Amino acid sequence: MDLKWIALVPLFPLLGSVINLFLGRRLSKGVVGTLACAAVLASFAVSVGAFFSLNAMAPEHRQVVVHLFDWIDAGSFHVPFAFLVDPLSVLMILVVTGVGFLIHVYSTSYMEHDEGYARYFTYLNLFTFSMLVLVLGSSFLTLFVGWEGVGLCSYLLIGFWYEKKSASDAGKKAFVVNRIGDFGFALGMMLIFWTFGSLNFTEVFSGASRFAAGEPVMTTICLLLFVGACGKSAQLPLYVWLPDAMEGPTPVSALIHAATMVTAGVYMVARCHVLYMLSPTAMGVVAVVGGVTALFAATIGLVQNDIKRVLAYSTVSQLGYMFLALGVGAFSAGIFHVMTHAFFKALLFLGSGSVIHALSGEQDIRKMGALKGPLGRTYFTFLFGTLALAGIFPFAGFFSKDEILWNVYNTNRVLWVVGVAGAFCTAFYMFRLVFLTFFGESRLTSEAKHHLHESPPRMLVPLFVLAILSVVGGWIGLPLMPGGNPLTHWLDPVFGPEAAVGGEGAGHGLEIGLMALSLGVALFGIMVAWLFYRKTPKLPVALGASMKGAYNMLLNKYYVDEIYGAAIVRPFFSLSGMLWTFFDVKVVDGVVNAVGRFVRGAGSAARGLQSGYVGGYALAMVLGLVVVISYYFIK
Amino acid sequence: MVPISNYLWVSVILFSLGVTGVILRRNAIVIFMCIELMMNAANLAFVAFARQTHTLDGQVMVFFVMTVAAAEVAVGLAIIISMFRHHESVNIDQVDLLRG
Amino acid sequence: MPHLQFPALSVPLVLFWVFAVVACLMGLLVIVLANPVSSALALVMTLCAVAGLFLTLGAQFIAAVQVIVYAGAIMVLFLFVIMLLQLRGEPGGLRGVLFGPKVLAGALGVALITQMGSLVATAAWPAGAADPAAFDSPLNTQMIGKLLYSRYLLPFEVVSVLLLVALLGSVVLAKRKF
Amino acid sequence: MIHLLDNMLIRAAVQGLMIISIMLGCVTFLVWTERKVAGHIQLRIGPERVGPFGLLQTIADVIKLFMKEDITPSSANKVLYTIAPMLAVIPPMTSFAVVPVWSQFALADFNIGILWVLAFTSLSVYAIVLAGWSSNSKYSTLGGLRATAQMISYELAMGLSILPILMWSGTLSLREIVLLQQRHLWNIAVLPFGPIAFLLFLICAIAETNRAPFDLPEAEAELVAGFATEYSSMKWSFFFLGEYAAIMTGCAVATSLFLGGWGGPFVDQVPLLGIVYFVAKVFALIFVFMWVRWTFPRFRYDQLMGFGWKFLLPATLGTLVLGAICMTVFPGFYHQFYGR
Repeated sequence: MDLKWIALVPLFPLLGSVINLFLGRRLSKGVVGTLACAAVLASFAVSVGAFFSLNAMAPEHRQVVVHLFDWIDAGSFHVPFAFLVDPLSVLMILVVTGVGFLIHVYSTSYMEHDEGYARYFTYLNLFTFSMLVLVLGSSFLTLFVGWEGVGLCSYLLIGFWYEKKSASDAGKKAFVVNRIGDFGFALGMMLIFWTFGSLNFTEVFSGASRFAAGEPVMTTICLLLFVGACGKSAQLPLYVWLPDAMEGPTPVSALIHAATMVTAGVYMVARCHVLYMLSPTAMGVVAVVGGVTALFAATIGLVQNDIKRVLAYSTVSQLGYMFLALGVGAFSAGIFHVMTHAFFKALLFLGSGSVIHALSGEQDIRKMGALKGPLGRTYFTFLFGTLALAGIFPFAGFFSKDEILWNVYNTNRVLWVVGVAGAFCTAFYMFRLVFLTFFGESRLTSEAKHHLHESPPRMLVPLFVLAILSVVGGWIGLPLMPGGNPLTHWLDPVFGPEAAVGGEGAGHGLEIGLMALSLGVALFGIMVAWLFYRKTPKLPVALGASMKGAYNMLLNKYYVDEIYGAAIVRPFFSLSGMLWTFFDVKVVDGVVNAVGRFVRGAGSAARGLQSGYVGGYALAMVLGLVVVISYYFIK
Repeated sequence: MVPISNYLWVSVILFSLGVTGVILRRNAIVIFMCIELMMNAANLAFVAFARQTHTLDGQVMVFFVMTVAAAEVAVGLAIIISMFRHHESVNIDQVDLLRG
Repeated sequence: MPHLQFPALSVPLVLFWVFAVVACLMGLLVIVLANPVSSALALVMTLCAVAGLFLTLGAQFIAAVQVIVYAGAIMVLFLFVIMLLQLRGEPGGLRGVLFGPKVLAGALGVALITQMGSLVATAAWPAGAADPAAFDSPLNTQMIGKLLYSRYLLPFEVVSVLLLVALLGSVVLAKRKF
Repeated sequence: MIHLLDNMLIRAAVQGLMIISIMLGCVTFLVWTERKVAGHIQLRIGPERVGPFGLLQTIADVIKLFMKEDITPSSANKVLYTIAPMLAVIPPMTSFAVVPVWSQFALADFNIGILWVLAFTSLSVYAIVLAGWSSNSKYSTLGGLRATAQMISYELAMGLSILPILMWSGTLSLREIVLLQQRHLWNIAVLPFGPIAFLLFLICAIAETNRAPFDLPEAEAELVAGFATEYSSMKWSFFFLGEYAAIMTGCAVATSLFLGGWGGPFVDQVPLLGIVYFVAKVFALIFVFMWVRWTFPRFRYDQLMGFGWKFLLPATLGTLVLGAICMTVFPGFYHQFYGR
């Protein structure tokens, strides 16, 4: 396949979106859903083709810029609209279209009874389009287009049920918080243009070699870009929107707020690894923020009661792991985790969607329990996802997480401890979730019990596929392979062989030991969860009572929303109020009124001129014309 | 060859006649005609210059002027018709909608 | 046949004078005639005379378009509106215009003529360097077409949109009920 | 030496006079033909008393018209009332000047001949408008208004129906168009959708001449005689003359555009045959005009406008677009017939 056909990849979803936008209401639901799925499937097919044709090339040539059209050509500012096809972007489009397709299929059933069916698929396809532009774009500006596009779609889909106040509020919150990140990103872009005179990846990255490591401008650029990444990928301190984003339909949470969009920040930082490598400071910041977020969010996840919120905090936490990987220079490990996480987190969200669907919208795990029987298949797949997330051998999460931790261990032991603690929490809260949802006594309301049913095939098949991927997805990154694992090998042309830091220095024995250790930690977490929620269910209550302060702190998510409210929103309001009462009313209005009075006075003086009679105007005009020409004659 | 200044003189005269008409007349339709007169004066100058420079751009410009004139007349006459409906007259002195 | 002696009186020059005099005279009539229909007819004559001037300038295509568009369509529209509105009792001509404005307008007109005329009289008009043969050839029309679809493509398209907008606008304006 | 009185100009003047007189003669003949055709269509015989087959009937009528009292309504605008009938005759006669009657003869061979025809056709509306307005009577005004709207509407469609030919021929000169048809086949046969374009053009030509079924401007039954209500005698006969001159011009243009002009078998050997062919084709078309007039009922006014704007205009645009598509899709075909 000629790589120029890569343009079709985003084009198909765009077409689907446009068609559904204009004709969606006229078409039947079947047609709408089929169209949307077919669009993404076609993209996936083209992506697979692109993968094979890229694979057929020599590794050092695996970077092709496909020029589509000249987008902006103003003076020295020249931005072509082009796609960059390299191993990284191909991997990303495979994940986006592959997982995206499964979630589309799932959605056709999940959203079946919703009135905004066509609108939903319009947004979903538009999201796929934007995400593909984001990962394929060959310049910061093209990336930014996709970046903003996915942000918009995220906003639209979080607030999909806009009649619900909490949903539209959550949408707004996501939008506003993202705006802060985007502001940083835009500033970073401007600084890049100012520094390199271009926004194209190839030119910027080749231009970066002129700079020595640790130059302040590099650090500034990287930190600004990282602000954007924090917003999009929900890292401290901008993570607050993601848990609220769970107000959207569950497949959306799976696609956008777990599998794809939130990894955009990771992708972007990985894409810019050339710049980050030049700034140890920025790398350190990335690593610390990632590590702290990983543990921080995991601890919040320990006590949440909403099934989707647990998963949301888990997502934040896992994203933290990815950044941790990037921060220690293990870029391919980070991307590896992006991929495996996409599989198992999408699986978990879709599974939770299946549960919610079965319970007619119930999300509180305190009102679930004993669903293993009636929802056997969902349980089975959910368990797979949980094991993968907890990092149990041989599930996908084990490999990617351990590669990250291995790399961290080689760089910074403190962060490694943080990461392992996070892994423990992860295993604990996930199995808490499983035990509370699927085991124990049924705490369902009688009405929910009445409606209880296993999900239809269109929802289950994607679950099975993802469950399989959650197992085998990790095997492409098998450790201890001679010459690095296949995934790292595949990504080598992008990140360079030196990206696999540390791995070679220490012996295999240590690596295996660490693996065993983290596996043990995970199993310990599972055991504690079993102890708490299966063996002695009174224990967590007692613990919560005895450590009331800590428990409440976690339950209220460290009061971050409240702190933001008090530290930012409230002062902002009071400042606005002050500006309003004093500056606006007194100063601005005063000036405006003065101007108004002046104009009114001048107007009443000049109103005689405005007779409203066109003839008079024409006369004055010609008079002026003659006078002006006369002036030039005299001059 | 007739010298270009001859044509420009005609153009000047026609234009001035148009201007004078716009100022003098009270009938909106006639004023409109005077505007057409001015446009024609401009067209004449365009074509005259086109011949002088041996290029066709002037003629193309006339083509555009005519198109714009056609559009303008369509809208203008529609305005005059609706004005007549309100005021039973096309005398511009009886219409002062431009007054604030 | 008697040989009348007029120095350098050529066919184009004679035609020019005929058309020029007709154009100016009829232009004058447009602004002085009382009856709007008469004004319109005078304008039609002016337009046709200008078309004649175009012919003497070698702009055959423009001349034909002038007649078709201006005389054949625009002015007919004027007449149509005049007839539709039955403008008989309207203030006619220059009657009813006060003496002051009359003089002022006349003075302004004269001033304009002198000013612009002095420019015409004093300025030098260098001839263009392009090939005169190509300009006068019968391919004139073809070349205008080519220009329209190459260098002036964008204005051409914009003008077509303008026409569409004008079309809609006039329909909306002239419609009685909405 | 004044070039004005050059031989060429004299020749042109003589030829012009010739055309005018021939057209006048033809008109008298056409009036007779019309009455005969009408008679036979209505199962009558038509005029037969004056002269052989009643051939001199029209002459007698003309004399009668000359002798009648020339009435000018007292409330009419005298000048315009007088000018209007003249304007009825001038445009069709003038536009005839560019029609190549014969390989050896066309009064004026403009390279923009067809534009000239369109220009003068567009002027012919003035006669009716002015007649309607200057008569200062309700019937006349209504007739004039109708005529204006009708002629502007159908003029558009007429211009558009010609466009495919101009596009394929690549010239605006009627003579060149005829010569192109000489080389191969008539436009009506070669052009994609030629018969349709021809039909559309014919319909527009009938509408432009205000003949039945498009004779609403004069519509006897509703408007007495429309714009011509107040006219009598010579002035009225001028309108009559103008109508027939317009028919002849319209048919002559249609012949040149679609039916190969003066072309026909053996024209190269016996050039004079060209005139015969030309006249025969023109008269055949004129017969169609008459046939239509005496066969079809009149349109209602809204139907007329609807037909013009909602059917004819899209249809002509359609033939134009399809013609353009054929031109690019079948370049071989195009070059075979019109390639240079």
